[in-house]
Amino acid sequence: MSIEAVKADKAASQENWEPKILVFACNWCTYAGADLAGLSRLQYPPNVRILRVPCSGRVNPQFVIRAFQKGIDGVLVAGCHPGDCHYATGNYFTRRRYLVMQRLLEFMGMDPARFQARWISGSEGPKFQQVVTQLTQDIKALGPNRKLRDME
Amino acid sequence: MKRVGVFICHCGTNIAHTVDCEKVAKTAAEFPHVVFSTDYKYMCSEPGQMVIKNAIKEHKLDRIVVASCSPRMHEPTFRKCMESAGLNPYLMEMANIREHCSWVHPDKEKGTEKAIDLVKMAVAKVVKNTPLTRSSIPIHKRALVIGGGIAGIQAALDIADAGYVVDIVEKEPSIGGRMAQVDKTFPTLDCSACILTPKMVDAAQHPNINLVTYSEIEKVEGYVGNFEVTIRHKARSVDVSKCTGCGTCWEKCPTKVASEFELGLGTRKAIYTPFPQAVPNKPVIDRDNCRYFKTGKCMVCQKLCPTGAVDYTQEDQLETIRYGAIVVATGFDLFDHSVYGEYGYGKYPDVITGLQFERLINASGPTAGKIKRPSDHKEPKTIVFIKCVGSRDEAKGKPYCSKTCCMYTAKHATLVKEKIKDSQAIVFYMDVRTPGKNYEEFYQRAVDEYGVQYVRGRVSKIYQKGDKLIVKGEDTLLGKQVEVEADMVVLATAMVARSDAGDLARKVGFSYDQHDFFTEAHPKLRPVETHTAGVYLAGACQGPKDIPDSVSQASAAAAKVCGLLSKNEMATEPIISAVNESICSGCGLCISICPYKAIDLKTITERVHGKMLERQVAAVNSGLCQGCGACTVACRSSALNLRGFTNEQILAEVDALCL
Amino acid sequence: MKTIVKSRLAELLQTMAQDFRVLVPVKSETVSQFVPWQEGLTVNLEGNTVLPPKDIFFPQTEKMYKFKVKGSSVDIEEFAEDVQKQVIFGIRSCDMQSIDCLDKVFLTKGYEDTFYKTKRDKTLLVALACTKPQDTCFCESLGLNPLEASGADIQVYDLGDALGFVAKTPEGEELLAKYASLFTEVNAVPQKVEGFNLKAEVAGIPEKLAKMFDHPIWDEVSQKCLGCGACAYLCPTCHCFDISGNVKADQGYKFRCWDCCMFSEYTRMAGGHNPRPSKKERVRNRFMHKLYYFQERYGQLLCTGCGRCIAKCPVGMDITAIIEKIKEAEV
Amino acid sequence: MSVSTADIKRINPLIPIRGKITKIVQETPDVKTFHVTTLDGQKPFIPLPGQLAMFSIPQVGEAMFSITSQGPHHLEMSIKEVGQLTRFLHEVEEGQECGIRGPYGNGFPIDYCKGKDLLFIGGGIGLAPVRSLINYCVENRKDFGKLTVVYGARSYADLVFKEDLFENWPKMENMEVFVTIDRPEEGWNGHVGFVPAYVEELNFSPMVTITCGPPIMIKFVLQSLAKMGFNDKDVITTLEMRMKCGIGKCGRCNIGSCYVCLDGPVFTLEQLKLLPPEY
Amino acid sequence: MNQHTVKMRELARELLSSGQVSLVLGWEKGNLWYKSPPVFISRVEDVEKLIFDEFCHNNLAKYLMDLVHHSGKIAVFVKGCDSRAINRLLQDNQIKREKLYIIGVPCPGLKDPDDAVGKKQGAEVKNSAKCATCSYPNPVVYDALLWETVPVNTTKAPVEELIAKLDSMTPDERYAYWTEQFSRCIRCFACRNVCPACNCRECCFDQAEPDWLGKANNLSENQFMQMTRAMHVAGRCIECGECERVCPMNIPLMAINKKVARDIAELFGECAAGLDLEKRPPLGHFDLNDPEKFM
Repeated sequence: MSIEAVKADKAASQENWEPKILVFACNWCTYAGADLAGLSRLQYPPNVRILRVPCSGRVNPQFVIRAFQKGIDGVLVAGCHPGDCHYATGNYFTRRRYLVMQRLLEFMGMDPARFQARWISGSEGPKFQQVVTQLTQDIKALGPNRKLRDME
Repeated sequence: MKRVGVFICHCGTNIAHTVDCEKVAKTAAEFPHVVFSTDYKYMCSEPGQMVIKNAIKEHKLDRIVVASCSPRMHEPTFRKCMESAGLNPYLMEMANIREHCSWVHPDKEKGTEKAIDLVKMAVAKVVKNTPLTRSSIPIHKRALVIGGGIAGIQAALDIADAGYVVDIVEKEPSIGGRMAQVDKTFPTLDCSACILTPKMVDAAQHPNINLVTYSEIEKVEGYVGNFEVTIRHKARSVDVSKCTGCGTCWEKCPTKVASEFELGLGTRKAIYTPFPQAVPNKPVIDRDNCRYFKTGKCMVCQKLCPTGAVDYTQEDQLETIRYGAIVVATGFDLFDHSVYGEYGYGKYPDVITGLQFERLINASGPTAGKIKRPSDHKEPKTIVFIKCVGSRDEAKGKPYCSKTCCMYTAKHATLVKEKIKDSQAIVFYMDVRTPGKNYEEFYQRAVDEYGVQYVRGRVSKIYQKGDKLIVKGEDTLLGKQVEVEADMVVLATAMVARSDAGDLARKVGFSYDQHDFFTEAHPKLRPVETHTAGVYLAGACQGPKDIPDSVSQASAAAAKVCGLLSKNEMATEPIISAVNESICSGCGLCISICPYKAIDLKTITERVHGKMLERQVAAVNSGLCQGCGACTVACRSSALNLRGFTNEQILAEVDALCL
Repeated sequence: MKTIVKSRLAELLQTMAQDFRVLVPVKSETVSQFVPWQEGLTVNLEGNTVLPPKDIFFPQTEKMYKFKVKGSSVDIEEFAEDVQKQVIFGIRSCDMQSIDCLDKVFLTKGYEDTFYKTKRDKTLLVALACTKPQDTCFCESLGLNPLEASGADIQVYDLGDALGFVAKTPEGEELLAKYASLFTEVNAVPQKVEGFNLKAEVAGIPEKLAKMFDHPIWDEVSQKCLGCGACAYLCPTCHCFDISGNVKADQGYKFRCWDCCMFSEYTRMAGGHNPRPSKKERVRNRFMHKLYYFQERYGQLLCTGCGRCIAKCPVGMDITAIIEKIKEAEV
Repeated sequence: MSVSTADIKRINPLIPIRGKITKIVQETPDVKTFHVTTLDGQKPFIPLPGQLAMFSIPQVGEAMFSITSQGPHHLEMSIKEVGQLTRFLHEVEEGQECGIRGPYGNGFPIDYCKGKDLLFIGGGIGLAPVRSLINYCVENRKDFGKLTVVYGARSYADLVFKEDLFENWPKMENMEVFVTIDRPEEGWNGHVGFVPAYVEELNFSPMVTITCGPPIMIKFVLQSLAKMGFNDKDVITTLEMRMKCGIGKCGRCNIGSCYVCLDGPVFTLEQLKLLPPEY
Repeated sequence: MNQHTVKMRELARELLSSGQVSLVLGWEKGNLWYKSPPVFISRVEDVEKLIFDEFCHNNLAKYLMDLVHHSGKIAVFVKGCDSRAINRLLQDNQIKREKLYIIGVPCPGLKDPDDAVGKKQGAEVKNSAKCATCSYPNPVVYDALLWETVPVNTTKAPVEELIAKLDSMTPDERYAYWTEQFSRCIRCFACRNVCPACNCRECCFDQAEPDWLGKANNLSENQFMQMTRAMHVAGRCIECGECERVCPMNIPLMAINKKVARDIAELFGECAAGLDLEKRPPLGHFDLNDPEKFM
């Protein structure tokens, strides 16, 4: 185990370790949903960082692996519900792509909770709150991610 | 090194209450490429924007990050601010530290920490931003309407009235469509032909409208503002320029065949117009049935034609015309009820569809408006109407509601009661849905004033017994079996998409749903547009609709077309995909993934080891691309990249967050 | 001759491991390579390793120095490298020859490569004589003696049940003396080497290649190459490297890593110009380098006849067949 | 532990010493000249004309550049924006710290040139390496015969070292400068045309020639010189290859058995003709 | 000489001498009896080099990409798996059907060359693992079929067992397993370069910008590389098993590819790559009724 890994382990044992979670949010639904959560003052853990993309179909699986490589503890890809995609069909490709990706990550030994995908519409502020809260709890329970991580 | 300026907004206390803005600004000043960082009470205000503009000047900033509210709110504001400071508006990124941070995280320390991360991501991204500019494409001011039913006619008239040339392409010999087959219209019971025919004539006589009947769409190329449409003019065998529509030919033609217009209830000749009020009133020869075309003998029509208009040698002709916009209004078909064993698999002649019933009660129909049973031409006394035949039936039919059946069945039942005094009209229904102006009242009148009998329940079986049809079903309200001895049964069959709807959608290049109805760009906010820019929808081709809905959608589509054609050119989005041709292998996966058909293959020539060689690469049409970025993920070698959201930008954000 | 029965080899290695980092050839289910000795390992005395020992001195990825950025300032700091004295046990003649090649590259011609030298200087080489060449071996054709490696500190012979050790350098002498108690002095004659399956006649090849730069043979030879790096990365003599960096926010490090002349970006310049644009030029350069350029520059071939590339090339490229083709080519 | 300049140099040739960009001169729209010193304002090393330096911004990359000139306390490199590192360099400001190591390569054969008339032919950014020798000759004027410079670029804007071309060099004794641009443009009343044609037009008699420029220019210049009877061993050029180590180990800059970083970058035409044409 | 070889040579001779094709891609015998490397034949007299035996592993379709600008038609011998590669390359618009003369060679299953090392003849050598699960030993596209088709005979191959074993592990155990595998990778890219689904002009791994893949050989980068490759070939992999065969470090790459293929079939229905030219790759289209797990 490298020094970083030991450090990470040590950090996990400390109460104050906080996971870092990356959310890829499509501009039209999930980003708007998160905005709505804000407007409604719906509190959720401050661990999530939203990265805005035009469509969930823009999220390249390589971005997700890269995030794990660079030390993220959990990733959420979120977009419009099927049928609601601003670009008509983007999320259908997202769905196919990440159904496969999810299984691949699991097959590689990732804990399934570390990578999730969800449909969150612009009106689902509470759902955004609930999803990221749950995700944060799941990942806190798992501790810091070391898998796929660049320890160099 | 770039020269990035970072501006942290307090939003009054909205942000500053739970985020230490000063600390965020101070921390951001240390980020790579950041040369200036400050915080201010209201960045979006006039003085706030002045802070930005002055800093740009003073510190020679070449790009900025504004950390404030959601970009969905003020992105345009700060882009304009950039522009007025002389910078490209796309060299600005926003960090959302209000909706995504201060408003949701009460812990100031953690909120501040998160705000710093969000700013860090935005800085990392903006460093990779490049100036983006809009370009424009010309708009050809001519519209095409596919389908000459009421929706197509209405759309064409509206567009034409606005001063644009519009062509209606109709595959039948006459315009008019389904509405021409209908007898009376609900809820007013005015005669369909009386309100439709004037519109057909208006269209025919309008100086801006060209009727292109008996023609079909062969091929559509190009894109918004510049569609190249190839139309197949089917051989009519009649020279339209000579024909006066006198009717001698179809009177004398010796061949009778079942009339499509009359839905098999009547006949027509081999040379025919589909119905008397046809527009144009010029016949076509049905070559499959014409004696001359089958045997080489006859030629009665040609001999008798006073103007010598009959021309057996005509061939299909292709014509390519350029259009700026396309309205698709191809209407619907009826569900084939022969899949239902309980209704007799379509074998009983006196079990007919609602549309056939329209022809039976129509004064110019096969029975001259007298209600007669198809089997023995007797007047039926007891008529059973069955609703939801094929609609709302996941198992054998369609899951959706056909929307019009409740009303036209009420209309039919009313008309039966009106025309046959001692008759009985019994309606089997699942629900009665009448959400339209004066619809519910109409239905109530049918029940209360005309005494139409409504039985809630499904029909389980119809069978022939002597000259009667025994209709067995259940009255679910009374909870008992019902059996009716009927003379005729009218099925309210579902409205379904045209059998060739999918072909047309693929030809023009827009999407359709699992039932082959055409898909609107957004179910609520863009109901008449398709995903393909410049292509609009009107009428029942988009989903079951009655006449008023079709007409209003047609006018809406026309308004969209006029809006487009009113411009000489159209600005294109700067956030679109771009191809790196040196990397692109031309595999074409992006083409199938693009929802807007914005990508094509093109051939390029390049010098390889001293030889000029050709190869294919993807090309993005800037007029069509909407910037979703789906193609960039389909492209394994990253030859496609989305401007404004490039791989480099997103990776920079990911990296910045993680480190 | 100092001998030790094979069953006591582990004991010897274990003892040595107290004073040195001892590297031994080990075969697992998937691969065979030199790994640091630890108790319980089985030394593979049959055949050579799939991976050559070059990474002991020239790791595939090697950190060079770290840096820290603050605004426009950049601090540069070396990694402190703590190199232990090490013994490589069981190197075959071919790989001994490759170390000679690497020494020439990294330690001569004007500059000494510090990273290589620090590790190389602290290494004792214990060579193991080959008696059973593998199907793909052809070192003999290149003038090597599979039984006697040049440059070894100690030469080990397989005597059947035992191994015989003969010191070839004072350092080797010292090493053997150090563990003398473990050895038994026996009069033994080393086994003879069996016949080679592959042969290559290299006499005159460099001279001939000097005239064959534009020869059509390269079109033919390169045709089936896939341009992967298997040959180069398994070759004990290939030594090309790249220098790259790993940056995390405001700090990072520079490292060097193996590179391969078969890769298109290897020679591609920032502006896009590539002196070796297609696989023909790249394949030509590879074989020219092995069989001519290196000879011209350093006086020996850059091939040791280990046969690893022949064994592992995905498309069966065979350097002995290519040598044969060169020999037969009309110039 | 941070290592002082001298230590690193002694210890490890692959590790750069820390340097600083003290001055940046915009030569053309895409060429800038960078003045580099050590952190304490000294010359990082003393190169011979024609030698190279590995110049790096560690977090971005490292690349080999010719040293176009040097002052008492600094080195100068003229760099065109072509890739990732150079793009970054074109954005930095004076004061930026960097890494530098060298000098590498053989440099121009000064002794051979001494006492002779010299012809310098450059095109575009290719004047940068040649300039190191021109400046040397100018500084040691008495050691050399007549100096002639023929230089061209695509346009006036693309001409590098305008001050030298139009001010400093023409004023020198027994030195002539001929400048040309590819296409006519407003305000330019000098020569118009490509360098090789201009060289032929000027009809020099054979002398020692130092040339550098884009490959296509070199190709035709060599033809022109051959026509005019120049001797292969008197035609000197300097080559550019992708390089990583600079010390003849990493492999990629080979032309035949030569390593450009070590055995080059300066070659006579006579030497080049013995090498495979793979550059 | 076996009958298959005789037939190959006959047809190749005819095609070349009649001028129907100007190049024939086949296999030949080299110095090692257990290797049958590719051979490119353009002269009639060279057809004698052609052979067919149980070591003709190389998928010759990959070379067609090098030869897109070859003047004249090319004859290429294809086994079942190779023929699927042809279809895939056609689908990816990388080759032109009209420039090919495809000669189908129904494949009886090949032997494992690694197992042959040190042995003397084929009978002693075990069958190649990659052929054990082959469902398409008979070419699916060809202009001529050189001999009779062979029965499909799939057995439970080691790769299936490996996938089952991995599926039954905990995530940590699985991760440990793959860590061990990927740590061996030497980044020679043989897996990619031999793969007919890897047909990009410039691989994203070779790009400097964006720097998808660093040059350092470490576990994390190797994981990135192999997972990315798995996603890139997902639904496009023809399961020829060449990646695993050529891997000098014996990384069980087909376990990943087979697993992904199986997942795709489970999720979106059977869509084996390279069988039907009209059928788009599963990640290149969608169905409204795809499984919905992201609600």
